Amino acid sequence: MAPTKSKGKAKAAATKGPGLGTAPDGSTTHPGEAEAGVLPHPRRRSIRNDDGIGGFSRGRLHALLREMLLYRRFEEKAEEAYAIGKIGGFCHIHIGQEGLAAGAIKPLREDDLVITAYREHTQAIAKGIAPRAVMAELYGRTDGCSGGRGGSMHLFDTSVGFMGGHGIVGGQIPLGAGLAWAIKYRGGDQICVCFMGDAAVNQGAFLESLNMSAIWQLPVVYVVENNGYGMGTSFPRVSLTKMEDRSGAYGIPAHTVDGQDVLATFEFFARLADDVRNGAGPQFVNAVTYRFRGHSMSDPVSGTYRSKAEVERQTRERDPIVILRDRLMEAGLLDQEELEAMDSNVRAICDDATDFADASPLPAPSTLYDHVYAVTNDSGRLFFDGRDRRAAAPRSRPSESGPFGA
Amino acid sequence: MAPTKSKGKAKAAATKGPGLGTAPDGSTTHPGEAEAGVLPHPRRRSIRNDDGIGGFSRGRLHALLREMLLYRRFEEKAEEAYAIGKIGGFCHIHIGQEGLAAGAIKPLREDDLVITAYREHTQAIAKGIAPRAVMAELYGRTDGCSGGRGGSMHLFDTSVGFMGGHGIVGGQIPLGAGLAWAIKYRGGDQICVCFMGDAAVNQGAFLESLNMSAIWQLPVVYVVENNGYGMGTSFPRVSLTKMEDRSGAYGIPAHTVDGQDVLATFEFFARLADDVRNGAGPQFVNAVTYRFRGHSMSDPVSGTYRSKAEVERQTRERDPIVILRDRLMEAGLLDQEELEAMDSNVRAICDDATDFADASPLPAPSTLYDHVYAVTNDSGRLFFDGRDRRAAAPRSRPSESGPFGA
Amino acid sequence: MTELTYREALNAAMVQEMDRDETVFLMGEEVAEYDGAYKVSRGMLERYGARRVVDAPISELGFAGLCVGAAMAGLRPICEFMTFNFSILALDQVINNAAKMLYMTNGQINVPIVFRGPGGAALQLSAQHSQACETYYVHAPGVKLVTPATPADAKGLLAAAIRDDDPVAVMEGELLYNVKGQVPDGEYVIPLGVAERKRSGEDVSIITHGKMVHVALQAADRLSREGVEADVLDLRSIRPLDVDAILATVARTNRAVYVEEGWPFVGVGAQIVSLIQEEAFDHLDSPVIRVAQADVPMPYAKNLEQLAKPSVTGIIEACKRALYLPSGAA
Amino acid sequence: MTELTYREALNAAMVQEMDRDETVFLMGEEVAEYDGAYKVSRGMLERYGARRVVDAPISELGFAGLCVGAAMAGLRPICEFMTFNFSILALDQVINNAAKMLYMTNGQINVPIVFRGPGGAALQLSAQHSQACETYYVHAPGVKLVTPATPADAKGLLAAAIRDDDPVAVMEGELLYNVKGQVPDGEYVIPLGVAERKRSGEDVSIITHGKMVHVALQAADRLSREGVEADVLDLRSIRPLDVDAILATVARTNRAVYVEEGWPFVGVGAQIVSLIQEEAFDHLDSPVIRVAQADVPMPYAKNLEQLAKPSVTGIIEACKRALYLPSGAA
Ligand SMILES: Cc1ncc(C[n+]2csc(CCOP(=O)(O)OP(=O)(O)O)c2C)c(N)n1
Ligand SMILES: Cc1ncc(C[n+]2csc(CCOP(=O)(O)OP(=O)(O)O)c2C)c(N)n1
Ligand SMILES: [Mg+2]
Ligand SMILES: [Mg+2]
Repeated sequence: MAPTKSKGKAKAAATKGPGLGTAPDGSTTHPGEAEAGVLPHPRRRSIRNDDGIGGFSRGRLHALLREMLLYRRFEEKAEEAYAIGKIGGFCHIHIGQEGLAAGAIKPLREDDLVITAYREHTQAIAKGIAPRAVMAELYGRTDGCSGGRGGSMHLFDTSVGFMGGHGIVGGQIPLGAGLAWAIKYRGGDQICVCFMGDAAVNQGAFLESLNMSAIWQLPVVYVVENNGYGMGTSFPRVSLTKMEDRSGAYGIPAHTVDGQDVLATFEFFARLADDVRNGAGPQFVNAVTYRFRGHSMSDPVSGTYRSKAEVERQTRERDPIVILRDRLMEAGLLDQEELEAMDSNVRAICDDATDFADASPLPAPSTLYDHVYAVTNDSGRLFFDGRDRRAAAPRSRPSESGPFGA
Repeated sequence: MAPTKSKGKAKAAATKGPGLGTAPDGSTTHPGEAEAGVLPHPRRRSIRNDDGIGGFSRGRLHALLREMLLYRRFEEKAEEAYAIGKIGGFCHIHIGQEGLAAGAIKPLREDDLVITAYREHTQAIAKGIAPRAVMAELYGRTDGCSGGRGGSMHLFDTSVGFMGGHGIVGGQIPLGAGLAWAIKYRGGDQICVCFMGDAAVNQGAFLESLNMSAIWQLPVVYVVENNGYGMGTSFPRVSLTKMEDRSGAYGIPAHTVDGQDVLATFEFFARLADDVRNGAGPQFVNAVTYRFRGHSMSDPVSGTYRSKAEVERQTRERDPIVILRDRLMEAGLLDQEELEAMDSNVRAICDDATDFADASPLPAPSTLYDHVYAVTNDSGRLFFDGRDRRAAAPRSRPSESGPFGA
Repeated sequence: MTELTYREALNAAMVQEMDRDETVFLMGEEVAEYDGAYKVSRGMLERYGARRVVDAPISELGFAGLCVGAAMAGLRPICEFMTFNFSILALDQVINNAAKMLYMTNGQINVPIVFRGPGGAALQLSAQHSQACETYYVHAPGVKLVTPATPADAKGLLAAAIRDDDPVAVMEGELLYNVKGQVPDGEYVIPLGVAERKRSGEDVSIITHGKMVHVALQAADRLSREGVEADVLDLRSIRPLDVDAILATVARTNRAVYVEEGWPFVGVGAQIVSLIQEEAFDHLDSPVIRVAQADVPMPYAKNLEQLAKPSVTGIIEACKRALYLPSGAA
Repeated sequence: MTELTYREALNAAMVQEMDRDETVFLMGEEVAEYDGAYKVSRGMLERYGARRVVDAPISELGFAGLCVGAAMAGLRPICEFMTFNFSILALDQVINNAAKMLYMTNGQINVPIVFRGPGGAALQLSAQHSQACETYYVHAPGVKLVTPATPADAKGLLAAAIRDDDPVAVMEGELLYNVKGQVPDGEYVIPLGVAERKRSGEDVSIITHGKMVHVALQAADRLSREGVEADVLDLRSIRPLDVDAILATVARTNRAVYVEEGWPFVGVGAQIVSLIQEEAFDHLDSPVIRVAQADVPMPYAKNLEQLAKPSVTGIIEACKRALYLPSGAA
């Protein structure tokens, strides 16, 4: 898919994505095969080939591959943990969409803000939340990035500019506009990147937020993770028009980028972020990707709404990790040994994350009423359930004392 | 303004509006001067000149002029009645926008459905509610078309397909889609015309409704009465784009028509209604008009948001009644005497309407709890205010017995 | 009688009504091709086709409003919210249009619509997906509300809701969908506004609705082992409300506990308690006690969530307080 | 002290806070160039410029959400709804985002926002424009709510709301804007959660909030002429709620009437009544009686509207019932 830019005045030039990836030897590549590959430890620099591809140095290319591999392994771990009941509730896996987490978030500054929906584990990691803290949150533990109160759909860490993790489809879009409003109000030069699923563009909040962003020229990039489906509904079933036709109504430039091509995506977002930082105004990005798993852990991978063949073809031909791996190998920038090292490195991180999460204590019952209000006013009652709020508090266990527990 | 049709696949050809009207003698015409003109009794046919203009016969032209004159006089009456406290609450006057009430509604069939916002007195009359019943509603009387319960913003008469009369900006848009849904569901060949103000297109309901109308190809025409302002806010202050850019996002064709040119508007809607009836799918019409009065009775005509000069120029140059009157006179299709007869005829109707409204009784107190629920279930309580509902009921007065009261 | 799950019973009610009335249709997210997010509408697309079983975009305000509009024109939409949490986006259409239309039109336009879907908490769905929405639906007059707790009630009340000429909200429960029970075969309709005594006792009344009926019954069983016999009343319908049944159980036991899934502040329980004290003041030997969700957004962590939900123990304690008995293990 | 209208007092509070805190801004429909639909923000555009006094499109969900987002980033938005009726469109942002954010983030992100505007009925605005919205704002924990009844309270409570670190709804009244009263000069802040006794009496407590304070005081005056002395308590703040003051007045008179502008079902009154019976059961000599809007959508017709609103006579009758006095002219 050639990235395109439609009506609008963005300065950001659309980047040209490479063709869909197949293994360099022409064989079809199953994503499972990626498991064979691992990466050298990031600190051990290879000197063999430092030319890189395009503007990407070998180090940067390895880092991006490793990053995506980390997301993949992390999500696989989450799936395992969910299967054995360590994780509860709704759990939406990002596998297949890693190119976008790395490609759209890694070019950002730490003080840029990211806000998104509920399929956000890897985006949270990309923005800088430690895999440990994300996994502990999925486990509902004290050391989770939301203290175990938020869970899979509500990951937050303001210290790295990750503003959640939101469960109401489209609910984060006005919030994203508001974050950008605050940046502009303060005269800052950060930007806000607001992700949403393809189904979210049919929420009224989309119109209202994009329109306000346009009239006030807010520093915000709206990114649709267009994985083709909202649960079981393909986009063409709920839209006569194409995704990139949706933002022109408000005067916001639309761009399309191939989210499975992490290099194209990275380059594109690096430039777009610069432009927005320099006053280009709000932007709309249709990032084409695919969800390799079911909608959530309770949803089968394929079913009435998409065929097994379709999913297989996508995972075979459009795996962002395989695509990059193959390009690097083809260019002689990566060998099997490096890949394997890389993989065992990220696997170790994920193993550590689950160990950490498992060891982290459940939130103390005494905290049930914490953080409902930031301020308990001097007079007046705020809670009305008639329960003794201290009664809920058991003796705190030693493991609950330190910030990282046992 | 030349009507245009932008992106889309509507078969309806846009009509070409005439230039902005000034009096045929070149003098500037104050709308007040229209008061000098009146019309022959509609049943008394003149034989002098029956050629008409374009496809409009002399009779049709006179009827349209008379219709608009009726709206104008009706609204002036309402203003008077409001000033002396006969009408309460919010009261939104349609003066200046009569071309649209006549031009968009008169081409419809009686069983077509119209739904709109709160500035709807004349639209209600256009669709077939008797001026008496509208005025009585403004007075809050039993014989009002909503029994005095709705008031100015909530006029309804299902027997003529007038579906209200809605007070929440944008709230009627999904309802309009639903009416069209019901038509299609039943396989009927009616259409639904859903009016809204220019400010309503910034409500999320607009996106959601237009999108659903598009994917389901509902027989609905969305008409923006683009009078340039939502209260004190001009459209360019809340939109970077033009009105006609707003519907393409959903694949709905946009048309622009000059609402001050009733003939162009009528022709345009006659054709569009046919097309939609024949399956052209949803349409979006940007009808350009101007509000000659304040937003509501409590709002001055001009103020911080628009200058006196602007309003004066518009009333001078863009009065739909004056424009048609002058065209007819210029073409020898109307003389002063006819105009005067026409005017005294509609004035008489409006005088009768206020007399009727004044004589109509207030709703009986005993009806306070009527029509909260259509069905009082056999068991269970529905009302919880602890008041004795029958206690509210006084003896019914004789004037309350007949459908038209005293 | 056949044993059905609650899910199947809802399906049976919709099929019963759609077979008999061509004006009934189902619209909602994933109701058609996906058979419903919780598979409540399984097989209905096949049976009725895409005209009557309709997948909506994720546009709650829009499709709820569209359904209200269709109801204004005389159709009888079943508007499914994937969960009632999302219907907060649609409240304007519920409150300002569905609820008020009949009144504003002086009786010209009624809105025979059903809003249905699961409400309240399931398991670890966290703050935005665990909300009981009764209060938002019943504050404004004009809407009726039922909360079936069993498969039989699910069938009978949903059928009644579809037939009713007013807007009726039917609040189900994700955790109820797999509950099994005997359901009458053939046409089955339970009139709105009739509460049901689910257990008989003389010592204390436990009044409740929806999912909490099951928790209340567990509490009653445990109380019984301690010699306390609770009268358990399932309101089934919040509006219309079976006031007679409420007053009767209070007159019988002179002590009452209200159990609800949602938050206490201006919750359904507050209404019932104030109604009881207004109309059965002299029958009360002790204050009516409310058991509700902890007054906090629902936390994700399993232990905190459990703590936040109304519990069997909480109900037992409340009953003991109502009886002036010492608290402690039941 | 200066005599100000309620409208001027609100304006004074905003100016006081915007002068002292650069992070405070005002956004809403017509707040800037038009000086506010009800002229509450008169002169503020001129004083603070378009950066801090911002006209929003008619996009309630959007601009409320935008303000919540800005508050997440540490600004202190005053989000004006032209009236609270329209804020029903924005409830998802209020309930799911503003109210729950602090909890979901484990205390990382508070939302120091004020939602303000007139609520309840004015004169003949009909069903969609006459709604008291308290219930929708206080059911979910996480939001605070104040309802100033006088110009002094308008200034002090709005200032406190702006300074509070949580979301606070400030419900005003179109019919209150022209009410005049003495307002303290200079910096003036009234802590949230403190009720005020507006009249002292020993016979019956009239507890109320907002606009109804004035109606209650009229009723109390008329009752006084008949020898009945009412204790009138203005809650001022619904959440936090001054429970001590409520219990104190009930302990004093042993009889209470709650007066509210909105509908009774799951209204604020239901909550207060059930709280009183839970916590002051033994102090009550008679049931607490509620006076509320008739349980109907607000009709347009002048006479019906008057009948639907809580009235002086209605309050008097309720007090007499609470006192077991015969009803009749006061
Ligand atoms: C307002 C609202 N409606 C419905 C849902 C239930 N729901 C959760 S995810 C989802 C599909 C969203 O699809 P999309 O936006 O494409 O994101 P994706 O899951 O593909 O990442 C739905 C309908 C919700 N969470 N919020
Ligand atoms: C949701 C909502 N927000 C605000 C209002 C208050 N209001 C009434 S009319 C109006 C302006 C609407 O302007 P427009 O849509 O252009 O219609 P016009 O009055 O020009 O006919 C506003 C803001 C309302 N009624 N509903
Ligand atoms: Mg998707
Ligand atoms: Mg307008």
